[in-house]
Amino acid sequence: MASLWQYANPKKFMQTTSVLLPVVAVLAALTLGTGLIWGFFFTPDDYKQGATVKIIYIHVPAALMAINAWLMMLVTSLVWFVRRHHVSALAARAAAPIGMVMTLIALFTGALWGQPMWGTYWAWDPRLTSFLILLLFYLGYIALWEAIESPDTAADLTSVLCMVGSVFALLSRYAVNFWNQGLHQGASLSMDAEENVADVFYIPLLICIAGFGLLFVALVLARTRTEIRARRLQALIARERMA
Amino acid sequence: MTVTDLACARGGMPVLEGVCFAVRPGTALLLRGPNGIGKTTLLRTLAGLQPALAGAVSAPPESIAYAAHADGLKAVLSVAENLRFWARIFGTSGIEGALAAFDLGDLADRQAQNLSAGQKRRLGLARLLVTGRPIWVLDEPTVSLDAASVALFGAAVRAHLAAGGMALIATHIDLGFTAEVLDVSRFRAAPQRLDDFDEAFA
Amino acid sequence: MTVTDLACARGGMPVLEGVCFAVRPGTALLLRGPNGIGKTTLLRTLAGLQPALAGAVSAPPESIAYAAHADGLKAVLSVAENLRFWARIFGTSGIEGALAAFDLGDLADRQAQNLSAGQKRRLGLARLLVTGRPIWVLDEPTVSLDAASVALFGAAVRAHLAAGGMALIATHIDLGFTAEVLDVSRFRAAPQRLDDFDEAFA
Amino acid sequence: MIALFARDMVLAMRAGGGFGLGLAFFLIVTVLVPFGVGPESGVLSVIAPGILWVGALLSCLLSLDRIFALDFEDGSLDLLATAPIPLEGVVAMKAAAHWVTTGLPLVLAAPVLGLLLNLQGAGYGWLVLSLALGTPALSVIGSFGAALTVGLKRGGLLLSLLVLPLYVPTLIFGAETVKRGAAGLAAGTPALMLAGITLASVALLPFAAAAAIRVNLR
Amino acid sequence: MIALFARDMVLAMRAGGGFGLGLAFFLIVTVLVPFGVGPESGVLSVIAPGILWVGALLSCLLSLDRIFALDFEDGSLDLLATAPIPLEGVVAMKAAAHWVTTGLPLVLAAPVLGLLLNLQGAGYGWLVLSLALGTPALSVIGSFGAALTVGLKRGGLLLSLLVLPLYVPTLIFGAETVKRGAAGLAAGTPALMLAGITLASVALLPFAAAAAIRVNLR
Amino acid sequence: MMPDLGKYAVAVLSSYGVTLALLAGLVGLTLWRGARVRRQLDAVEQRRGEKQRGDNGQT
Ligand code: HEM
Ligand SMILES: Nc1ncnc2c1ncn2[C@@H]1O[C@H](COP(=O)(O)OP(=O)(O)OP(=O)(O)O)[C@@H](O)[C@H]1O
Ligand SMILES: Nc1ncnc2c1ncn2[C@@H]1O[C@H](COP(=O)(O)OP(=O)(O)OP(=O)(O)O)[C@@H](O)[C@H]1O
Ligand SMILES: [Mg+2]
Ligand SMILES: [Mg+2]
Repeated sequence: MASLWQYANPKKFMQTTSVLLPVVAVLAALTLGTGLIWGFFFTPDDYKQGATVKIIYIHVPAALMAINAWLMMLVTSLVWFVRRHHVSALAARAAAPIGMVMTLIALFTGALWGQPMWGTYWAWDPRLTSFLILLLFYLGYIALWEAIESPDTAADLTSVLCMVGSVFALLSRYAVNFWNQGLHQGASLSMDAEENVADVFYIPLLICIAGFGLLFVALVLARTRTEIRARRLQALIARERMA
Repeated sequence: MTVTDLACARGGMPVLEGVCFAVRPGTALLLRGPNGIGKTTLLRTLAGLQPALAGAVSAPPESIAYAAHADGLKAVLSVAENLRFWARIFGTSGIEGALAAFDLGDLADRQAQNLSAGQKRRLGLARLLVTGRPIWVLDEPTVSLDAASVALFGAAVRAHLAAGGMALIATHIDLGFTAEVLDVSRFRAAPQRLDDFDEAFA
Repeated sequence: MTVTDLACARGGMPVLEGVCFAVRPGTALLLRGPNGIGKTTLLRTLAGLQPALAGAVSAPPESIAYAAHADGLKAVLSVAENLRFWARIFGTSGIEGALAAFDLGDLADRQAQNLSAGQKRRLGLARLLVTGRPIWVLDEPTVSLDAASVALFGAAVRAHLAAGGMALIATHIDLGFTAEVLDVSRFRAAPQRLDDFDEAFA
Repeated sequence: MIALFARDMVLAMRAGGGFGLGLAFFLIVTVLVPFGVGPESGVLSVIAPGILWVGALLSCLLSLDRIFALDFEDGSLDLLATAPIPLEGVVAMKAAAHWVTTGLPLVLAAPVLGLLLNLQGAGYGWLVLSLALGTPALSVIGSFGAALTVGLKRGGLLLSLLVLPLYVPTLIFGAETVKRGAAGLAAGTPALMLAGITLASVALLPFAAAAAIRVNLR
Repeated sequence: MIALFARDMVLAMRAGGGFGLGLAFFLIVTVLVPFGVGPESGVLSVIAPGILWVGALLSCLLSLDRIFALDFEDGSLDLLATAPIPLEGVVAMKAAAHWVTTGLPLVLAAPVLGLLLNLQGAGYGWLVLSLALGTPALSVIGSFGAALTVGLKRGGLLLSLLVLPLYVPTLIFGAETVKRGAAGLAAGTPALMLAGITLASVALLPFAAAAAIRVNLR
Repeated sequence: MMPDLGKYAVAVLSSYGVTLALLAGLVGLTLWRGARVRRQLDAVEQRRGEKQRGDNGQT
């Protein structure tokens, strides 16, 4: 089998994804639709939290995707920095706005959940706080991409920012934990059964997580394709002007 | 210094390609060419400020003293302080020679912000003398200079060449000394075909 | 425009005094003089950017279009946008003539920051055409220009003069057209005696 | 003069999102304060009006030095001074552009940030009102400061030093309006004072600023 | 490289008092907060550690964009990049000069300003210690941000946006040190963390910053 | 069919509403920009294709 890196070739990437993208998009729509409808219409209320548990079906997947998007940007930035595959840099650029929207969704749903549960929309809980910081990282990263005109320069600088930023994001997480012990739920998706939520909530939640994941992949593919086209468009226009 | 088959780009677009020339010690080469052809781009590539797309330069950037459109002067430092700073950065000593060569003795204690356009330029050129580097790469050095100052500049270049140095000068006007001339317009990069998708990512 | 007995100062020090000259409609006057003699200072005074110490200028600053060492271009605006802005500020309309006169048509949509030094200068000069003012006061206008662009500039000045305009140009080099020449070094301000205490506050 | 305003808006938009960034700074100041002060919501809600106003003031302040400095550096200011429009008009237009790119977004975003600092119920309306009344004064006063320091290298910090004392009355009345509003008291008097300051600044300061620019160009 | 440091110090001194102004801004922030928040000394002493640290951070931030921007504009940075000293050294020297002109005065002046905000007894020592440990990190991280944005028009606010999230850990540990110190609790752990952050930043970030400058000059 | 959300109706419904709106916005923006860039690229490539045919006289 040829090396995995062949998919970093723009042409090959466009060919592969033109087949892959529709499949992923349809799968994403189906899974997400199933998960959300199941979660919203066909799950019982929690004895303690009442109907608000229904928020979990969007809150948790969005929160997970927000983190995963950053991780993906970190990996693709490293790939660009080391091997200089353009598709990699453009994929990082494509993923950032998705990650930002996911962060926003997690924040919004969390805030709306917080009002009935904790009596306030916002509290400086460590997990909430680190999401706010993540949002700032996303904003800075996107703003840097937008501010620089030359595409390779922008790719280089944003990848450096992403790498340094990741280290500091991790540091912030520890700092914030040190600073305040919070109200927020611990991880309940862990394997030890005592902590786990009941199956009635658990299965639709898993489906929703899969749906958000697929949606994320579909969006990244679509946006990366657009970025590649935009890059080519820019090059062609420049050359036309020179001729 | 020999340059072989050099290609350089500005803003992601190749502007010059296949640039070949040689400068022997003790000689100068004048680059000419219409506005926007890529002289500045070429000189920046030689100075090591941007990577070449292709080709080779025999001289390392460490042997090159580069003087650009901007002079790198600090407005609040005096003429002597500006020069002394660059001398220390380049590890040379003694700025008197440079001051004398460009007739800056009287202005030595004047702050750079209180110089006229031509006086600033003279100071920028005097910096070359304190770098102690053998290859001068100059981008339109005589902008704003009057005839007397152009003559000073010519004398400085001749002295540098006589000491075995080299000079590569992009200019539109007459510098008052004879040197080989290279018109860079013949290295103009051909518009690429871009048939393959990859090429947009060169 | 007649200038009588004008004296002007830079940094609190008189640099020129007793400047007298006249420019008739349809003619140009070239100012020459060594670096630092005070050409820029004189032109800024005429343009109304600094007050004269003494003397009179017959033309009001409102009839003067001034072009300095700096071009007043916005890096992120395109060539056309830059020109159109100045046209609107000066209440004129139509930038096509200016674009054509300086061969900027191809570059009209390029951002100013992506121009080469000479292209920027051409744009700065094109601005003069959209001011619609009769007296051009230019400080070293052909810096960085190649021969072809200098010719364009010469043509623009001739057209302006033919339409009854005037031009006053400080330059060190040959502009490729004939005009009266005035060497400002003979107006150099005499070092003052400063006998009276007040005079230090002139 | 409309052309000047339009150009400044375009420049703000193109040059790396002039709109977003003033706002981002406001956001960030509001976010940093809890990190420094600690997460206790009681303390935060007490200091919220003051911090929000100080944050708005600082984010205005940060973009001030660009009002004239960029135009000075590239020679545009020389050209504008010799153009057939009054320099007072130039100042007014530049201050207006500054307000639209900096003050206005702050006004709109303030309620959300109030949430972060746990601002109390009735305060939100007063917060928006006081910022809408007060930020134009910040822009105009700031333009005056910027006019005084145009042409100075590193004028940025000197500018802050000059402008901040001038901002004090605006800050006091602005924060007081919000504080009274949040506490459910009558907030009309400080709000009126705020409006008065704004009107007077807008009417008079452009003249002072234009005079300062003329001196600085000389 | 010493020459570079010396030049930057001279420039800071001549160009309108680089020393005084960072400090002045710190002073002014600390003074404005009571105007905004109100004069109750109880509230002030609770928020004092946080506000002092936020003020220090903001006054560092304000002078950041000048670290490389001035040298970029006048062409010095091009020349330094081709000079026989490593660019990493240039970055380190510039960060050091920034710290001496901005951070160091803050450290020395902080106790006086603590007084204004009614900081509690034992806090003063910890305030000075934490600022001394933390401000070098602020300068180095700031240089990294400045290197990323050098050459961008209006990079100033983008710079703030990029740098502030990176400042969060420093701020939290710094303010926490002072808070615990002022409350008479053990403040060793956050102080150690602060020292760790500073050491790591000083050791690693100059490399990232030099890489960014090389890319930006290209 | 609509489940009874009780006193939490506002929180739950607005959560879903905001989420769906944000997601729809993101998807819409992605599709819109994709289509626009694609259109522009097609236009440019067509123009180039014509020019190249014109240049070397082939079809
Ligand atoms: C406004 C801000 C909030 C943010 C940024 C936020 C963030 C997060 C994140 C990142 C996760 C995923 C963690 C993981 O699975 O490891 C999560 C999970 C969760 N959140 Fe929130 N949250 C917020 C508010 C709330 C509120 C107010 C509640 C309810 C009272 C809540 C309840 C939950 C629950 C039940 C989980 C699932 C935990 C699990 O199963 O792992 N969150 N939240
Ligand atoms: N960022 C950019 N993007 C695209 N093209 C650019 C960019 N910057 C410059 N150019 C173009 O690159 C070309 C080469 O510019 P360069 O400055 O090297 O020319 P030059 O020969 O030095 O001209 P001059 O004699 O006017 O100084 C010019 O046509 C210019 O318009
Ligand atoms: N702020 C200042 N204080 C004192 N002297 C100054 C100041 N600024 C400029 N000068 C001096 O004033 C004189 C006139 O300068 P000006 O710029 O008018 O000269 P110029 O004729 O335009 O020279 P060039 O041909 O080099 O442009 C110069 O000798 C200059 O050194
Ligand atoms: Mg050039
Ligand atoms: Mg001059």
